[in-house]
Amino acid sequence: MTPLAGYLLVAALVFAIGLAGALTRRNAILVLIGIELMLNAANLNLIAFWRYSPHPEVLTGMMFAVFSIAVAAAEAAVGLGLVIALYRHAHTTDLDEINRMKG
Amino acid sequence: MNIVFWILAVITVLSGLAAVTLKNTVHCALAVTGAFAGLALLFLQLDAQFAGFAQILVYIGAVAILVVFAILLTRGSDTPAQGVFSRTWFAGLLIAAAVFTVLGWAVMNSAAALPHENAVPTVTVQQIGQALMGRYVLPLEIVALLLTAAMLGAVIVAMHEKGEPK
Amino acid sequence: MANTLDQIFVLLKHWIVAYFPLALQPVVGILLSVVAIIATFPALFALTTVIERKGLGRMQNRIGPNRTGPFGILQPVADGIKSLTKEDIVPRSADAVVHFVAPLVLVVVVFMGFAVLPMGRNMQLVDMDAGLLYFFAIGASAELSIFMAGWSSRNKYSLLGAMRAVAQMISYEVPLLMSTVAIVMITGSLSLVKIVEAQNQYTWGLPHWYIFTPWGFAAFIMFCIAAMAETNRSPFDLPEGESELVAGYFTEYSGFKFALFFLGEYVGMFSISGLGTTLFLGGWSAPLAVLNFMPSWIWFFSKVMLSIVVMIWIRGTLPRLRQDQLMNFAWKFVLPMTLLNLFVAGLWRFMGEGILRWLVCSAILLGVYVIVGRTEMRRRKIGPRSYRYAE
Amino acid sequence: MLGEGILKGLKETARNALGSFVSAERLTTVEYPEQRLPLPEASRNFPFLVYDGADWESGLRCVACQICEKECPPKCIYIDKSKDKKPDAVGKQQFYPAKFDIDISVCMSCQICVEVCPFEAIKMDHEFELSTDDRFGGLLLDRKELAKSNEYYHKIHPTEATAVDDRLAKERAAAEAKTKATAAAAAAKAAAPKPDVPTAGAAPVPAAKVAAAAAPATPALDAKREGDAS
Repeated sequence: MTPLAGYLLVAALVFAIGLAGALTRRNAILVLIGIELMLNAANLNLIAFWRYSPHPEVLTGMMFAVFSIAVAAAEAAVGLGLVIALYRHAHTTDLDEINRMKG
Repeated sequence: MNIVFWILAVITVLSGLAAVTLKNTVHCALAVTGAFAGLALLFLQLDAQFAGFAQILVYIGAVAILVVFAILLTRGSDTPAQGVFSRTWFAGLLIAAAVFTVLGWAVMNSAAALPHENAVPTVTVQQIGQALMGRYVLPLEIVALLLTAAMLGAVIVAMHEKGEPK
Repeated sequence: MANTLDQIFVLLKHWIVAYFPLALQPVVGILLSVVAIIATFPALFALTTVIERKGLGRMQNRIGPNRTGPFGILQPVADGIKSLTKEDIVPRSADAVVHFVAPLVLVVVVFMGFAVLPMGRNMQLVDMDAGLLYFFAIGASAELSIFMAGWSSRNKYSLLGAMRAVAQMISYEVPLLMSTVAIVMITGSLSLVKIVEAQNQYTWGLPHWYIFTPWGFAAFIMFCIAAMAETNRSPFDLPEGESELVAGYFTEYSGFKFALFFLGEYVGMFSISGLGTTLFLGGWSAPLAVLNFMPSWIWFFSKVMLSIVVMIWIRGTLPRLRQDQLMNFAWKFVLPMTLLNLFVAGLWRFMGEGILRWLVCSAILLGVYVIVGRTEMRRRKIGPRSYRYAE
Repeated sequence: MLGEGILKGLKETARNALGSFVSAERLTTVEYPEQRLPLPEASRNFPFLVYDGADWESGLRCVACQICEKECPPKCIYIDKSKDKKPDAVGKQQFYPAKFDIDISVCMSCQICVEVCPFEAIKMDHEFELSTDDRFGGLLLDRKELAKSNEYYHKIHPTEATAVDDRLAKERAAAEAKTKATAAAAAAKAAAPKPDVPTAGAAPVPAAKVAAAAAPATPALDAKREGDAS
């Protein structure tokens, strides 16, 4: 197995774990955690591809990962703001209970 | 494929697993911090210093803290009575397993075509800075705009509305 | 001779490392440096506790500890024995694992910051290209250990202290980073070694330290404020304000774990002072060109200790802030000033040599400072206190 | 300007810190075991027993009347009355305490025992370094440990002790006068043919005298105590 394949497998595993977390947990915050894990797995892919690319000095993969980290930070802030607003509205963060579109 | 990679991979995957399976929400948040740290170390292992440190700074320093704050603000640390997994957990698990199968199959099938070990790229922070200010200046500005918008959005979403009881 | 003395620790390390087989040499070299760091800073911590207690005593017209040993200098030994022999109590409802891990994480993380600090000429563990980023990334992780300590204790004071600490550290991390970005802009490097080397030049025998420029001075003041808030030092010691929160996030810790928190706090102070010294006070460079014959590490450590003494002095002077004052100060005063300072530093960079840039940069900073200060002060309306419930 | 107050404060603390090295009157700390502040005369801690003369056992003023034992609010005094009698400070034959213990772990330093004692035998001490590692034996003081000389009493409470001595001297004089009077009466009785009348009349007179002598002394003491306390 090449090193790149190892990194890609780990990334795939982390992505799957994140997806499982996002799809199976009740708590909205933990769903968000799952999404963050998926984003991170994608970043690992980007960096691994950059590292083993024929022209790493072009920096594209690395830049993509850095921007992705910045976007993820914004996503986390907005997502958690939404969760808090949701909690204030419905007094729960349980996604199985929050199933009505009408307030 | 050295031993350090395998240790880091195991740490990352195990903390990731803990993050999605543990009962206590705060434990989940701490476990996901471990996964973030493991991923950051994997970045460093891939000679991406800047990305690795940015990952630690943003994820452990900010996102993990935001998550635990949100957990405390929503009383998330009390374990719910009906269990921690949603009603459709089986379908979710199935989808995740399917996704992993497909991804793993793709990686293993193309493993021969993947490039092998190549020279360690020497990328200084200066180069990254120049790239950010040169070739990638437009994405940088857009990210700045996005961050500002996200900050304002988060503040407005989470702010108390007027007249609403606290 | 002077050169040997300057490099004595480096030479010592090379001499010891040479005794090991070639394959082990890098590992042994790193281990030696790590051991040196882990031995030096706790010793300095012990010294600092005496200086702090005696200094605070003198500021309050007391004598301070003077019983153990001559002039009380053995006080830290007594304190150490005391905390080592005390019972280690874990509350029954505490989260045992997290409770145990939190102090370890704090101490480990705090010591990791020293890896990139150049403590003398050629005296750094690693010359990392992204050294400054590394330092802040490591510093950010300390917040999590504080949260872990506060949350796992299952104590309302601990949790309140931890929430306060985390909120405060997040708020002040932004100005802390922003104030150092000005340095990075001027030096063009994130490597702390390069930053010190850029300052190790002299005109007319005076050093080119960044504190001696208008933007550098402003950044230094902002850095000091943010650094004191980051290390939970008075007047920003709300997370452990003993009058309202017992001891804040480490209320439920006792014995050796308590000592570890104490150690972590002080070593954190050393590392942030070391960073401030490196960035603004020229690191290991001598304050005057004629003093260059003295070993560089003496300068580094005396500058660090001087900043610690100033921190103690401020602790003895200022009362604790209120939570809203703390947040307002961070977001409405320190952060805007650091942003302005970034602009001024850019201006400085592009105005070229000459007296003009001194005048323009100082005028902008001073003007804004006075205007912001005036408006901040004018808003203070201290009327008779009104109560909502008690009449 | 913003920050001026901070600089002012820093100047003040710096002046304190440096000033405490040059001027001694800035440092008000008394380094206790080596240096001590003199205790005020009216300070009190636990009771002790006063004795006159050189020998503590024979000189004890206490006559084991057990008033203090009965009055003590926390009941920390334990007295056993002797079987035989011996002459007291005034020269009268009295009982003496065969056992006089005070449990100072119970004593609350209220001074009631001192106020009720008609014989000026128990007084409050200045001694306060009484810590011991023996909780039961070390804090239960017997009469040997409690006995302290009248000179010691003069040393710690000079004004009060002088007043007490004056009063006791008066009482002693009155008692002597009484003995003389009884002796004279006895002589007169021996001379006179009818002995019944003078003895019946002479008996109440000394008692009234003693009461009259005691009455002015006690308010004076009380007044002085109040003065010390304030």
